[in-house]
Amino acid sequence: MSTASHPSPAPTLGAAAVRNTSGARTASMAQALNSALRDAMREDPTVHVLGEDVGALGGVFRITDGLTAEFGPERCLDTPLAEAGILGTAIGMAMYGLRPVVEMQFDAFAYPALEQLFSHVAKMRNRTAGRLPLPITVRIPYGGGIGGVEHHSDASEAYYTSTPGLHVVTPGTVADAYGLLRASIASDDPVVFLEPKRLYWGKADFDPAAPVEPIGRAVLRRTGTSAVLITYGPSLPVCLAAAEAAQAEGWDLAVLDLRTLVPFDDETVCRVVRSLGRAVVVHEASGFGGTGAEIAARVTERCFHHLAAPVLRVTGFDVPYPPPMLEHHHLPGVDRILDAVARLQWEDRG
Amino acid sequence: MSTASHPSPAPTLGAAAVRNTSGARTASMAQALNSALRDAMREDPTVHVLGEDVGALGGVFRITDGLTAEFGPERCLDTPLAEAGILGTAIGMAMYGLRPVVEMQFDAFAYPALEQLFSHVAKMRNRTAGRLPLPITVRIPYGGGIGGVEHHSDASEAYYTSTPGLHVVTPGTVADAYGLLRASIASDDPVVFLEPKRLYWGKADFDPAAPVEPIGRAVLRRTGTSAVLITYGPSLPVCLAAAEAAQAEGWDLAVLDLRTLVPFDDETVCRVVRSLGRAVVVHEASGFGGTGAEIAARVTERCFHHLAAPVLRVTGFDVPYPPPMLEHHHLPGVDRILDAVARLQWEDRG
Amino acid sequence: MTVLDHRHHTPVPGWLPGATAPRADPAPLLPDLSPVRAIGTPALEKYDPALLRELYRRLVVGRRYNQQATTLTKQGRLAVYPASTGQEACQVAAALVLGERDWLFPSYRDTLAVVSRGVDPLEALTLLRGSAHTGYDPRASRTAPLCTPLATQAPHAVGLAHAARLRGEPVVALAMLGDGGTSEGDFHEALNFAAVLGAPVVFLVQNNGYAISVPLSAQSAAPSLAHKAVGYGMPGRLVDGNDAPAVHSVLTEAVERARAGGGPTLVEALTYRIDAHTNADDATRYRTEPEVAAWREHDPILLMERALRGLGLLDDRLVREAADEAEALAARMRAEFHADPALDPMSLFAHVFAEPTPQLREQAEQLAAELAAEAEVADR
Amino acid sequence: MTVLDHRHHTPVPGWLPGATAPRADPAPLLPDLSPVRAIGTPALEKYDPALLRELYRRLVVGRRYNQQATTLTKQGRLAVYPASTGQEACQVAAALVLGERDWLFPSYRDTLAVVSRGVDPLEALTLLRGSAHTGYDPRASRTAPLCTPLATQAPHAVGLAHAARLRGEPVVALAMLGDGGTSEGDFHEALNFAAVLGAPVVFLVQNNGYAISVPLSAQSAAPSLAHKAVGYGMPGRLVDGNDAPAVHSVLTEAVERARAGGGPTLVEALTYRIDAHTNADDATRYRTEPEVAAWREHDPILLMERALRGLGLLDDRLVREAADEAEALAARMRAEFHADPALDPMSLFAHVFAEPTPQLREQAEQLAAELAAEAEVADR
Ligand SMILES: Cc1ncc(C[n+]2csc(CCOP(=O)(O)OP(=O)(O)O)c2C)c(N)n1
Ligand SMILES: Cc1ncc(C[n+]2csc(CCOP(=O)(O)OP(=O)(O)O)c2C)c(N)n1
Ligand SMILES: [Mg+2]
Ligand SMILES: [Mg+2]
Repeated sequence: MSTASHPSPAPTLGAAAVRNTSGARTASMAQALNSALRDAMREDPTVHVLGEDVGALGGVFRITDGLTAEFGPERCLDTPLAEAGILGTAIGMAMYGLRPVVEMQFDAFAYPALEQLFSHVAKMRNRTAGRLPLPITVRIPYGGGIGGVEHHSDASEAYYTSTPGLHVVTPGTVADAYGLLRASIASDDPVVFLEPKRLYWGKADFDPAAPVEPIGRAVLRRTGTSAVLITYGPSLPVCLAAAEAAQAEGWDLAVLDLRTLVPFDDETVCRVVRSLGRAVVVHEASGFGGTGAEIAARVTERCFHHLAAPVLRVTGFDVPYPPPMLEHHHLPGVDRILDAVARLQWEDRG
Repeated sequence: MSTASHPSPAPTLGAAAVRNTSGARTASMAQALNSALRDAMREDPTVHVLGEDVGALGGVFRITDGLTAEFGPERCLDTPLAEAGILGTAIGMAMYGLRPVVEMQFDAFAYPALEQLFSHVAKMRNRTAGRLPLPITVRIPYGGGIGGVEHHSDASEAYYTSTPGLHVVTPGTVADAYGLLRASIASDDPVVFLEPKRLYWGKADFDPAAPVEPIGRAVLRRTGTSAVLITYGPSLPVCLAAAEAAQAEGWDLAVLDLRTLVPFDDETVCRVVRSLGRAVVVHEASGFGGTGAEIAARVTERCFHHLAAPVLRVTGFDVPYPPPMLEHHHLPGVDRILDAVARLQWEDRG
Repeated sequence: MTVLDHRHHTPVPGWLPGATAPRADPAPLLPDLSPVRAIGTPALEKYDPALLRELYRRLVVGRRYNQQATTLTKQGRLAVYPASTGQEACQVAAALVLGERDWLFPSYRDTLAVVSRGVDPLEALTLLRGSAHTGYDPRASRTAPLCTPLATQAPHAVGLAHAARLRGEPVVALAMLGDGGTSEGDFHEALNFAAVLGAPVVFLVQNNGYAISVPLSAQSAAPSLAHKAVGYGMPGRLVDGNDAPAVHSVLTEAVERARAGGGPTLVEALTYRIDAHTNADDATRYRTEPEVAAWREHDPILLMERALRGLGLLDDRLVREAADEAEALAARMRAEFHADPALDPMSLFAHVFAEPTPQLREQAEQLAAELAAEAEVADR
Repeated sequence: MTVLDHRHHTPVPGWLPGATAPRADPAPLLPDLSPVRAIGTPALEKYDPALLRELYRRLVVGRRYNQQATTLTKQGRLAVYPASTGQEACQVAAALVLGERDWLFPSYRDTLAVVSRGVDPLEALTLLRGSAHTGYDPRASRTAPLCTPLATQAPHAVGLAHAARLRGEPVVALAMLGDGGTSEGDFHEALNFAAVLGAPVVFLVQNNGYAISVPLSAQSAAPSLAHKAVGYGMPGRLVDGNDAPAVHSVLTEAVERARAGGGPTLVEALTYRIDAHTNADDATRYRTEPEVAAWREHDPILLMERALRGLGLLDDRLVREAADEAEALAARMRAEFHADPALDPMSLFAHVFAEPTPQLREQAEQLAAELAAEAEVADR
């Protein structure tokens, strides 16, 4: 996996988006997230963590490991088992000036909290003409690829991206996991922070002292001249692998990591698409009504006359998430991505 | 509003999609829905209605008026006030062989039931290898334009269309309200049946004896030669009005009513788009991540080389639904639709 | 010892080797089956006469407020109004028992409680007028926005009260709910969180017999809604919701208990919605006139008049003062709601986020262009 | 009079003119604070010896099932296994008290109850093996799919029981939950629906002290979880969940009451999860060895042996039969799980809908082409 992040794509696509990370250390994404929480709690006493098993256990993925030990149960609270109650309580805490970070244990277990999320979290600032902002970060481990049984692998981002009033952030690298979580906690707006479960354990260098990235900026992870793969979160490493494999077929693919789905970085995405004329959107969520539809639609609206082929989508199928032994057939892999790249009407190019 | 429905668009776009309705009577959409429930309950003793205030009151929109009087509280049940409980109970009833029709009182009040909907209703058939189908119809009055205060006007279809395993149906005419609700109740699959609130009171002729339309078929409500407006439910009358107004500007617009969002009628939609080369998708839900994104993306994927301009979207803004006194600025109206039509790059046509 | 430490023991059944932790005694948590009353009981004499007169005055003003708001719907000046006619004792007492730094979490029916807290009626009613979602400043007034999705405000009250307690500030939150709202999952989760956290919250359920058309008997089979408290380990209290002094005492006791660190209380107030659910509702479809008539006899203002008269506290001056204040409020409401509000369509894009996103900026430009084009057409 | 008619009166407080409806008496609904026990009490002697021997045999077999399944996780033959070790008395009794036409609604931890109902272990464990969501036929076995989203199965049980009652069929539904699951809104809504509808349901809460790492004290402040029943107007019962005969009696009574039209019951069984939450969990992070040791002393099999011995019912033959049956089951499990299952990737598209949509047909073609291409590459 790529080890570097970059605040915005290099002005020319020829320049590699790689930054030297001084003071870097090696960590897994899970550890980087844990550091981000700890550092945020140390720096700002209004940051509070709450959720199921976030205390002594440190969360089922250990993202909150050690926080109760360091900050006490007041700051990192094991709640009763009720997601609407957790988020509803966090709303009240935010109303009193705290900055709650909520952990939902798995994607599908955030669903009981959707009413609180849609009807209050997303709307409170607007409903009160700015008087009651809710700086809440809702962390949700999402997506498949970890052999989880049903209800443990939903790629549920479409529910959040289609709800006005929420920021939706999802890191694809260790460094972004740290930086974007810090930025999300610091944001005065509610952020749904989607953590790609299957990237939790991958290690890379990262520098916690590096400046925190603003949310809302896509980054070019790999430059290329043939076409661009537009992706985010769990599918980023797959796209990088596909770009690698594509070289053998004579395609030089760029890979664009959105990092933030809302707000969307139209500027960066359109700049890249216009310069290349061919794009494939890749995500593991089901295709129909998925976030990829928005990406394809808006890129097409804005870049129509630069497109040599329709923006294609490579996604999970429109089926309930399959049992673990079959999930690899559902998840977009290198071959499925390359099949799509092959359908980008290269014949037109002559 | 158009009074006729048609099983599928006429093979040539020149033919008007108008059917003679013998035995037709005049009714509002609310009355047609009420007739559909009554007729379904009369014909099939396994059809049960349940929800808040569906009994003596007949529902806040009177869609269930008279059902408890005719069929007793066993068949039309006033439940306690708890949407997850209502849908969860309906699931159990369906497991025992009944065919429940659930009423959610308003769009935003379906949110407490989303976990039951996403994790069970949408998945049960698949989870049990076909052994436990759930023939449940979830009726949800949706959308704005009726002067409702906050939480009473959400156009929430994107949550449903992006969930694999659900059919999503939404009528735009009185006749379809009857026919599609009958078809939905008769379906062995779960159907989210979205009722456009602001069309409840509009009257038109309809013939309850006409053959029930299958779900999954779009219909051309108006033929045209310049471009097509692709729409559904609450925005259908607006699009027909826009097409009318467009004539003065020299555009002859077709209007396509999707009627069913899932499954999607690719065949009909693509046939029309290919023949015209220009399309605008219209819905009142927020644009970002809305169902219109899917429509635009898939039409573009499939019809790219027939398109003279990108498929444009005219939608509500990406904001929480505004207070009633401002809602007309949010909802797509004739002018906003014509502005989009004007941007369909007519200059290319010469 | 921190505020959360009391939770951290595992109760183990007593018959296990080495198990010591006793389980809580349910008896003190259970409400009396006959509701607490003050009027018509010797307890009334212990009330401060000034409080009783204040309650009377506020009930009279509150009734007038309900009437005037209902009239405004008929004149098209409010989009909808869910009246609390008949429930004024609960509305007024809920506002009165709270200190300035306490927070009120009202439901959509509780605008009178909001107004009784001191919020201007024009501001309290923007939601129902249709001009703005929340017209008042929740922070300044310590009053959460009127909450429409039922019971969802209950966990907010818990979170706020918990946060205040963590900060060592003696703030109490009072959440108002209806009988129907107790069926929602959010009610359950909020009460459980409150009890487990020991949060300083009071839950006031106004049991007015109906959730729109659905009677209590189709809503719950419990001995009383207050009996739900024992399942969370908090005390439940049942009170005659039309007996203003009784409601005031029961709530005051609960607020004081919460403020002193004693944790949450669930209060069920038995009352009745005299008007229809809202002006748009047809109550004849689901209830009978004799039932309404019986409750009219048990009207909170009637009861209060009787109480004051019995104590010799109802003089002409009080009656006049109350009536005058009520009329002044009604006149102010008529005047304030007479004109259509001046609204800025561009406010659609205000306060969606701290900073507008690029997407919202684009969309705002689009609307601005539309408005400019409209204005041009209108000018021609 | 129809099954729902009993609800249709509005209870009005007795002090209102003309009000007559009495409120339900809470006393019979409240559980005894000390859990029902049979073993070590005179009640034991009234049990049918055949039942006691049957319970013993099933506990021994159930323990072996738990052990073998746990071993299969270590061998990579199961993806994950949430053991019910220590909770076998509840698992076995829940299955035993149900008649053939009754329905069981298990949670993800209750595969032993499912197997005890007669479902083949291979079929019961496909979810945890990772090969299929639900391996058995819920209709044929009258056993709902194992439910992972906590408490969401509870309203299903209510709906099914209600439907059966409407059809006049004497079916009872038994829903199994954990202590943590009682905090979810769906638990609350299900119990309320059950009580209001008078549905023939039994809710069995296995209170094993923890929800993953969270102890009961951070989950609830109630005197007992069974005390929640009174808030719904149904009886609550507290039982020693490791005392198999006691669990059997309490559940049998509840099932019979439900079948006779007496409505739902909430049963809390006090038990303990001896193993970690699942094989993937590290229980040392949140509980101490002495605590586990104390519960090992209160093991359901130990208790049952003591009981049988006291009654002179534990002979060598029974011990051998039970051990043999347990080993036979374990051997069958090892054999059945030895091979990797043959799975058809195309089954991804099966049973999403009654008929595949055009979209799914297209996608199935895509996957078929991918598989064909892969096969071609593999062939080369
Ligand atoms: C979650 C949710 N479901 C449904 C509604 C629609 N609704 C508005 S008021 C109401 C009845 C509320 O009854 P109750 O809680 O008793 O309060 P009351 O109206 O009697 O004050 C209903 C069903 C809602 N607002 N929120
Ligand atoms: C709605 C939901 N939230 C969270 C989870 C994750 N989860 C699985 S088991 C569990 C603990 C359950 O505890 P309890 O109900 O006591 O059952 P036990 O595991 O002790 O049998 C949690 C939090 C879930 N499955 N469903
Ligand atoms: Mg009520
Ligand atoms: Mg447990």
